[in-house]
Amino acid sequence: MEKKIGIINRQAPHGKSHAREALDLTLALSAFNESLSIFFIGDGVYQLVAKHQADLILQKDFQPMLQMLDLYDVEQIYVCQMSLAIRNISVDDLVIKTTFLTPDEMTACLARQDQLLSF
Amino acid sequence: MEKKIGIINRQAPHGKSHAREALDLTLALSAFNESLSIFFIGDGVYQLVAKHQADLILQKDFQPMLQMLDLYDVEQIYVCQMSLAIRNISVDDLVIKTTFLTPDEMTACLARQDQLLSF
Amino acid sequence: MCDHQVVKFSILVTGNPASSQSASSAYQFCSAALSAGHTINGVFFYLDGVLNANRLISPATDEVNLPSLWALLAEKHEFPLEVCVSASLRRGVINQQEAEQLGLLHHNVNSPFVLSGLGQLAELSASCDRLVQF
Amino acid sequence: MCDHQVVKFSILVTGNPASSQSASSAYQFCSAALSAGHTINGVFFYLDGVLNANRLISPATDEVNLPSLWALLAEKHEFPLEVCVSASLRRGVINQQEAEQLGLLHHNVNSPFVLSGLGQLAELSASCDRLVQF
Amino acid sequence: MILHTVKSSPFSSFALKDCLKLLNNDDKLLLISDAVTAVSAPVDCQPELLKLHDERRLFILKEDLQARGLTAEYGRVIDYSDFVNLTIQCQSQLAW
Amino acid sequence: MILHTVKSSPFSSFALKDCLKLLNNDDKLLLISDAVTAVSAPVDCQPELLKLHDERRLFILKEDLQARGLTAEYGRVIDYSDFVNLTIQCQSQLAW
Repeated sequence: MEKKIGIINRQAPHGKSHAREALDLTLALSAFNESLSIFFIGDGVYQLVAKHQADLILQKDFQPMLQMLDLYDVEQIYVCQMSLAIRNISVDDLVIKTTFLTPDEMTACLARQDQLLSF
Repeated sequence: MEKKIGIINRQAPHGKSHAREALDLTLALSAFNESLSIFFIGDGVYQLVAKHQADLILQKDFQPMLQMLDLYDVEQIYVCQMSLAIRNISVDDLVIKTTFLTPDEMTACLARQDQLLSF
Repeated sequence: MCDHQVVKFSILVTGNPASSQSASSAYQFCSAALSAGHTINGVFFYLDGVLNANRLISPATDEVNLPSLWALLAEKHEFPLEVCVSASLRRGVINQQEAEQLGLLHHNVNSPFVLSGLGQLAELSASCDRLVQF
Repeated sequence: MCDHQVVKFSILVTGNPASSQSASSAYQFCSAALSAGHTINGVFFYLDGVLNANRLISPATDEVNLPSLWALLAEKHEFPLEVCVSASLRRGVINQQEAEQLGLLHHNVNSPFVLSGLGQLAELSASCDRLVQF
Repeated sequence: MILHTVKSSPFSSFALKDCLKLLNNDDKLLLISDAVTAVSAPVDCQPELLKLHDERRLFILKEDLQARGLTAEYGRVIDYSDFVNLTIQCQSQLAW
Repeated sequence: MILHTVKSSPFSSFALKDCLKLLNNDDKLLLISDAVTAVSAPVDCQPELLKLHDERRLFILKEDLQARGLTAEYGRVIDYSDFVNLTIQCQSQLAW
């Protein structure tokens, strides 16, 4: 049976390349594995805040690629509710549709994965 | 008049290369500038804890080089007292002789520098 | 899964060998796993981890040369060192073939390091008992 | 010192151009300083900043090539790009001369990037009005 | 007078907190890169940041805010040319 | 059952704190690299760490402690071969 892989995004975008390179990896892996789950926790939720203008700081704008997750059939996208609340980010600010989890639900969902990749 | 340069060490040793490369830089600069001051703050104070065994983790042991600061006439070595206290590090644990400063004294001493390098 | 059976590991390395400890931690983990009789399926290098494949790295004599250590370990125990090509190109880590395609005169990656796609990570993930990231 | 006089800047870059924003921040700062009529005495690359000098860096077409941008800016405004040689060697960032000395067939640094000692940082520090680190 | 530049998010790193501990009475603070998140959310050290704001000593780099789709709730938003001027007005700069 | 590995110092980074928030009842925690400082000093999250210690779920990598001249006040100090076994005993690993 195919392994369940969880990809965890926990870094703010642009200051480091983790956000963007984790997304490259996610889209690429989706061609080989149909049991991917994507998690956004901590500062990782800033990756989802709409209207990035990364060209202003010479970085690549990866948000159009976020919208491709759907096309690539990556549908299990989980966001930590508490991380959003702490950062004063409203659900309406987010650039893609996601499932919101409490920390307990997040913990349970991570426990169901066979492998975890963390960025 | 020669510029006063302050070199600030704020990272724990070995996990990143900052501690060791900042020391390389300090020893090299001491040949060109006699007004160097070295500051250890935050996790930087772990650089001074005696009896590192860096070879166990394939890293270079830079503590013998710390002892060379004296030979290179780098004598203004300041350590944040509060950073030591928070980390439960006793003055007797330190590998070289330093001057201990309160945060206020540290702030005043930083203000006297013409240039600051931070690692 | 219990301790005394032979386990197949795949390893993901994401750290710069010159400026963070995580690549050497990964190397020490692999050595320990092999000493205990386990198998390394392969090591995949991603993010700054691709810098582990730069064979121009020339540390001082009292420093460890991690690219050489990886190469020796991989050759001795016959496991692949897979380097993500897209992460590599943006970090200037390039083998002869890519250099020729890009019209570059020089390169800095050679065997046993191999530039490969993320499909190789998928394969290492599928074929192992345990994936460990550093 | 007031805003409208010409100021001589020296810049210290310590960040990996591929994995952190700090090198591009430094580049944008230099551009802004030059636009305002100030002077860049020189840029010194240390720690992972030396990776800015790797001319094999080949990003995708929709990404910025920071080594090229630095080279263009430095040539246009005639300031040196000094790369610390000891930090470079342990990161596999090497020019032709060092490669020959080490018996390496390949190299990845060329003009206007120059491998130099920390004495050059001392000089850039002594000769500038303001030293800014990224 | 020191210009302190902080680049890491206060939710991930203690750099901002450590910087605030050593800030002198006339020092200035500029938030760049991921540190701009500090003024878009209620962080622990908000009281200290608001005090700096009141004393006109808190600056945020506009490009870094806009790149992340964020807005500053307080502090003065400046561009790179203002950043250059700040380094000139201050005697030295300390990068955190 | 997840093996969480944390590598940054709890005085510089929120990684340990963030990890503890998502730790399941049977998950294990291994401190490596600069994170070993957490058990040599009274950190904020010491109550959580002591609880993990009591439940025999807290481990510290010996090589990383000794490399830094530190000693662990609690937790079980293990070597690389024990680390390998931990990854086998747990279903997956999460690197922080």
